[in-house]
Amino acid sequence: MLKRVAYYPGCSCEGMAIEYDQSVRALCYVLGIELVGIPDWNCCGSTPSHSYDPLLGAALAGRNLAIARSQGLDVVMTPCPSCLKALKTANQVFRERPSEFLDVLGMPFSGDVRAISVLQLLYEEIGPNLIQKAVKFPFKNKKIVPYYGCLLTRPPAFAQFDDPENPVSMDRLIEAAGAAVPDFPHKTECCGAALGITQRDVVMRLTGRILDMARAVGADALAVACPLCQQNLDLRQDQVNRALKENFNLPVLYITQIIGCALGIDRKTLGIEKLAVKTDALFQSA
Amino acid sequence: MRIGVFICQCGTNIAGTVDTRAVAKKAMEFPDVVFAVDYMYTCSEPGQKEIQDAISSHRLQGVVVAACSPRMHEPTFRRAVKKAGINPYMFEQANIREHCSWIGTDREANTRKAIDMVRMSVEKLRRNQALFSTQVAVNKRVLVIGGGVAGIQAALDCSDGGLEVVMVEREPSIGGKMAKLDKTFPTIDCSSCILGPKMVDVAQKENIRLYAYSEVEAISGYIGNFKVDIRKKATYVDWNACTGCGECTQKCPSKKAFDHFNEGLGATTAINIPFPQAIPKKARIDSDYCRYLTGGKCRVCEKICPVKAIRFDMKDEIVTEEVGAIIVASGYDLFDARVYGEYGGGRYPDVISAMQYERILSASGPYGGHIRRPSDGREPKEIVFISCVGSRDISVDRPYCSGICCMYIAKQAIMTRDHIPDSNCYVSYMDIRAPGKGYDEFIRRAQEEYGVKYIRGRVGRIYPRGDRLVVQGADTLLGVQVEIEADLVVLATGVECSAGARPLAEKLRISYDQHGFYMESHPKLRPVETNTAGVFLAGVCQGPKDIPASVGQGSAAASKVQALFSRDTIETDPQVAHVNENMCIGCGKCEQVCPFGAIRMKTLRDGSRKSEVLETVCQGCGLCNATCPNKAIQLRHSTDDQILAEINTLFD
Amino acid sequence: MSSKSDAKQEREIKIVGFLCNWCSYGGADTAGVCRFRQPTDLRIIRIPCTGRIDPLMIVKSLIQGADGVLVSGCHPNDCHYAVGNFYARRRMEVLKRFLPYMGFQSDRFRYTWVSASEGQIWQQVVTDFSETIHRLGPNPGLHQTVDSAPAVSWF
Amino acid sequence: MDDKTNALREHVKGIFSNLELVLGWEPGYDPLHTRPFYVRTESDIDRLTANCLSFQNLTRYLAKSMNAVDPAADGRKIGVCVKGCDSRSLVALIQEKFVSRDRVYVIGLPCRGTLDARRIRALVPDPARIRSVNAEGDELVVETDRGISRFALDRAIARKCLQCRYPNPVIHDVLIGDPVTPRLKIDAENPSVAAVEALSLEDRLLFWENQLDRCIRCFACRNACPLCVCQNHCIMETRMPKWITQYRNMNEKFMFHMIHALHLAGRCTECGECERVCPVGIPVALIKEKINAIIYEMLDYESGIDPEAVPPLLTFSPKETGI
Amino acid sequence: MQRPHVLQIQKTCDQEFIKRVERESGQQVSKCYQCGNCGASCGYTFDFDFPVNQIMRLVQLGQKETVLGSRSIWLCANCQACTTRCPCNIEVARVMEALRIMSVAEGVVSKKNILLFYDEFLELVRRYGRVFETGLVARYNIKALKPFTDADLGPQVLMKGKLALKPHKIKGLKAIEEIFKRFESHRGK
Repeated sequence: MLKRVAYYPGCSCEGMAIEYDQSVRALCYVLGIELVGIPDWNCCGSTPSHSYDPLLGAALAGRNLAIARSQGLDVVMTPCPSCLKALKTANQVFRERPSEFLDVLGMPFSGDVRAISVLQLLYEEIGPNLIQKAVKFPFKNKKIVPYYGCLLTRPPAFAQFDDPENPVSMDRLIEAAGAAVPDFPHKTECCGAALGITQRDVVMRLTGRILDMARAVGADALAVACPLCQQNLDLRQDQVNRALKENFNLPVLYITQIIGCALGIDRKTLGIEKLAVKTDALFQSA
Repeated sequence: MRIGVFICQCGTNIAGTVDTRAVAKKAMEFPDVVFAVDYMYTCSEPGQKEIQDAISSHRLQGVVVAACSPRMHEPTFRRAVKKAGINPYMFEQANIREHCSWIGTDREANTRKAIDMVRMSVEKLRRNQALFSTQVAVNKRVLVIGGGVAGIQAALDCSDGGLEVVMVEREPSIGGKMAKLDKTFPTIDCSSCILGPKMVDVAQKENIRLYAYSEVEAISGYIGNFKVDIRKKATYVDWNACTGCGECTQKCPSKKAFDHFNEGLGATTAINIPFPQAIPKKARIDSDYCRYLTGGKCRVCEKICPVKAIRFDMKDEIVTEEVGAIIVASGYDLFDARVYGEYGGGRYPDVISAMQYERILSASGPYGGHIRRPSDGREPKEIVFISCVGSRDISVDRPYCSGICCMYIAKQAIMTRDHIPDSNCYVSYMDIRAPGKGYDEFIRRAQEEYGVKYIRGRVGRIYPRGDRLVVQGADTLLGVQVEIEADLVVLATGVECSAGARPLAEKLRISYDQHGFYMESHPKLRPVETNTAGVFLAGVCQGPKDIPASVGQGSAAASKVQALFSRDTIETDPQVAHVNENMCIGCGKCEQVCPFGAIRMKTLRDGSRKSEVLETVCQGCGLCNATCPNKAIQLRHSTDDQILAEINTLFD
Repeated sequence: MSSKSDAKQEREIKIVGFLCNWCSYGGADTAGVCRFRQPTDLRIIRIPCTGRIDPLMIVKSLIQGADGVLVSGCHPNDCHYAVGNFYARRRMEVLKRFLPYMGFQSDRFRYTWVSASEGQIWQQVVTDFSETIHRLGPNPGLHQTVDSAPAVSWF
Repeated sequence: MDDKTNALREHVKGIFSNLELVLGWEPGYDPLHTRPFYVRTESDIDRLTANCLSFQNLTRYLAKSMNAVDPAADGRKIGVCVKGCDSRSLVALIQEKFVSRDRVYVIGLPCRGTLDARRIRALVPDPARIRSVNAEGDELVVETDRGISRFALDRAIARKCLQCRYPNPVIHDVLIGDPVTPRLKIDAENPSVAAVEALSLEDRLLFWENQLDRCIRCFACRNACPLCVCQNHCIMETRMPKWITQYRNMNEKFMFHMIHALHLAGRCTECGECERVCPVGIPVALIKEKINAIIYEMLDYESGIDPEAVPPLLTFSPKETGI
Repeated sequence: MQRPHVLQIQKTCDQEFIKRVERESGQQVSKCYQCGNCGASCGYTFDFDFPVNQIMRLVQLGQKETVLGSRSIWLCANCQACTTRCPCNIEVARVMEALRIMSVAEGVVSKKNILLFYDEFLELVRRYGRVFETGLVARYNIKALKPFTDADLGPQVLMKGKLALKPHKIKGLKAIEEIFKRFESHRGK
């Protein structure tokens, strides 16, 4: 089991997804995983850098991996799937176009620092069994549906994690936290991603579809593992209601918050109050 | 030696990129060559005559033809020179077409290469020896592996021709996939009505010996004289005694056994007869489910059986049969659609395979011929068929077209509309492949008369909504996404090689392609033969095909066997190993490595050990030759001196 | 190994190919039938099986001056004679590892498995091997006299 | 007279009545040699000698002796003296069924190394004056007309002995003397092979060409090899098939040694006889040592250890991959 | 982008374009046999001017102008559904990415606001080393002349203390600037 990983929060975790950052740190502390900060990390370049050439994003992300390596760490964990993709792409571009990549990066790079998501860390390194044993306050009689989004498992050859069509890692973790997990067909349907600002109508429609299905399967809440998904589903839920003349009222929690709560970590520490949709009902026993 | 060299132009096939005239001219300079010429089509009748004339006018003792691949025409030319009085092994063929003219356009380089190739052939020929075949008796019995429609046809044809047939079938009953079908395209006639009588024939013919629930364990020998070990798997029922009355199946308390015949829809009893028309109609105990065999208590069937046929202590048994030829009709498997996660990966009970649907349609099937959903037994109204599931899909390593799915989907859609007139059928397809007689008309009927909606586009995803399934696809003709709320989704699963195809091929020493389908000897001209003499192919084991084609190939294989058996003896290939006793030191390494047991050691009168080749058993692989330290054993027609001469002449 | 190669610089590269009759020879035929373009350096010797290969044939070819030697047979498990290629691959692998010890460039010898249906793979194999040999240049052969040689001490 | 020779004679005396004959060594024509000796009568036993000069691998004569013996002769065994390396040759011959284990009585002699005549001559300025040589522990005592001098044994023994991994016979019916600690571990790298491999590819070719250029194809190496079982039917001497010609050039010399080496692939037991007998000093065994190393690395096989094993190039494993 | 009325294939087929797309995406577009699975799986098909399979088709036919000027390539959110399900093992999303890059290079971007958003994002990265959402949204809104985008969300997130009002400057800004510079000079080549 990994005991010590480099931690790359990503820019959202300093802002809109600050509660994700809080809950990841709190949960890892409780589970005994040491998160080593990457000194002076920079933005991975995310999707925008790829509009010019994957090389730019790869170099931006690569700098963080190189710093982690210089700290003697060989695994970088990030909560954000978009950052995860950028970090993995850096390794990929290094393999495919090493000389160009090194030219742009301008620092030593070994290509052997593995990037994993917090979900992967929880599922593969700690495992649902261990978490289940540690649970103190299980979500009894609650239905929580997992929403994985696009990038955590796709494309399979790149992600090397879980199943691309029917991922189950979050299902198992939610079950470990004591909640029921109904079959959720839209686990990996896209929520609209970064188009929220530029193409809001598209995002309303896609997000609406996901919320609609979650409601149809009787969910009390959604679990997510991505800042952007969370933002689209939670923060924009009100916008969706207005745009689609709906009245969704589904809390959307980070998987780390759900497990954190079940483990008995203080809700404030986990940043639950920072969520847009009220979560009170979820914590009332039925 | 007086050698004649003939350079074939093969029209422009060779002459287009090789200066055949120059090759012939150069060949005249090679040692022993007394005649050389190029010719338009050497393999043609006049071309062969040209060779024969030259043999007599130039008193040739050996002939080199530079033309196409010897795998193509070596037999032709050997026959031709033999007619002119030369031993057929005093002939060599240089492959200047497939290995030269067709693979490069640089005329000069090709010509230089062709000259080298002719030179190598001449040098080899100079060291050839006249070889003579011997005759061995043919055992006129034939083994048919597989009792599907192709195997049945082959067996019946052989039997009609008066041959003794041994049939081995892996399952408890013959009939294969066809026995499971409800109807057949494009005539919609009843599958079991046309297959049933043939199955009964197999059981009744006195010259067919059927081993059902048996598998081929090992094969040795060679054309005319194969020895086959057959594993009779334990059925726990003495089939000589069992009358197939079915009493036991009524009383068996273990009623949850997997129903293979019904593709897992519904269940059967631990002791069962797979289906009413089964041949042989005998009961078998499924040891995975039998209470006595798994838990040590029960033995109800034993008490009930009126003829006391139950044998709980039965073990697998090996029997040996001797045959002269083998027809392989080992069939196929259907693709397991569970690898498609986007279609539910087997999680949704109302997403079924086409073969399951076939059983649902069948009057002898699990629902008595009424179309129902496996999940809740409701009659479906909206039915979606998805084609190319495990066909034409590189991502699941099935790039080939299965060839039958388009047709059986149309059949099933028509049947559905017949059974449930107020239903709607949709077919998601990429292309429609219907090249058979009456096939395309059949597809048109589905659309025109039966109103089946064909939607061109592959389905992206299936997910449940309520108790229905949402099929999310595309209509590429319109350029839009399509959503259909379906009650039942039928996946047209493709054809793949059967799970045991590769190990069986290794026992038979035949080759298979990258997908496990058996390789025929020539894709066009020898579609039934394999490269192992005496082994023939029939049915889908060779490649996807429909019933008419399988039956046709079954008959073709049978006629090949009949032709083989029309003679009492066959000629052996004289290209076998031979021991020079003066050199042999009796170390026995050749005997140790021979894959065929074709070498044995003998002791001469002076007490020295020598090895000896059994020429009819030797297959001519040359492993002994390569192993022998002082090359006392030589493979005829591929001797060390011949190979060394070919090497040396390149670098003189 | 350059002293006498000047005169031979211009000569045509020749690669000796030992192909088993059942798979690779057929594969080369298939490649021809499909008109897959290939370099012309290869001179194919048809043998019944790679099991027929005595590694010394490869050595002989190299000593005689072959620029490359390519052996190709049925894929393991697909041997027409069931096991011939299993013997062959051991023997050839030993040789492949042994050649450089004697001062031969082991890249001049390659063995591979190509079936009768794999015309395209055959094209790749031939093209790739031919490129390798062209990169190495003509086989200069053995020196017939040795003026000075490195000493090796093991005592 | 040293202890080992005494012990050997004593032992043979004790069992000779049960044996047809015994293959051993006797003193040679000068103090630097012994020669193979067939003990046929009781009185021959006192000529037996066993010391650091017992170079010859007597198993070489065994196959022949077995044939020569009248099969009717009461089933008495043939005794043979073997050093560690010789015993491996014996195992290989048993594997290949040239010798039947039941027919031989194996007298094992643990060995600290045999002397290399060339090296002694290099040590002693005037070898003609040598009266006797004797190994005492790790020292070699050389007695000349002018007195006694002592050298480290390692300076005088053969190359193969310096890298010996099997000084003690791997099979034997009796062991004369105490077991000796091997100089190299079984999986240790062969230092002489490593020395050749340290050269560049081009230099390696030059090195071998330079060595093999001296070859006069006298066949001494072949004749001394216990595993060159073809002997008079050797491929080097036949014209059908014509693997090799009588031309005297580098190609043929090289080919000759490649044939010799590859025929011993997976069989050579590194007794070093080929190298010892070479009149022009070619390190013939060094070629085969590399092949042995390859086979050990590739297939984890050592020749002449297990009488039941099948030599690796006479068998196969369908499962092996990476080959 | 307008659908061409008549496809004058000889006139508009750009062979170089096909090769460039294949080189830059690392995908062989001729493998596509138009099954439509990408279009069926894509969440954005309803908003595309050409469904993904038609984009692939247009690339196969070398219709550079139509493709690079399409909305579709910019509305693609890189969700990888097409790549995951392609039966021909084509990484369709990488083709779309290559097309976006080419449309920027050719200056024919149809959805200028999306590119603007991306540019503003990168500008922040360059200036501060990290991105902060307040700055990003504000700058985008001003330049896109859509001052009130997501203004409704503002108070909510502010109250919860989720938005940093001023940027966090990293220490290694010089290194970031150099990466950008080297990248630009590399792209210039």
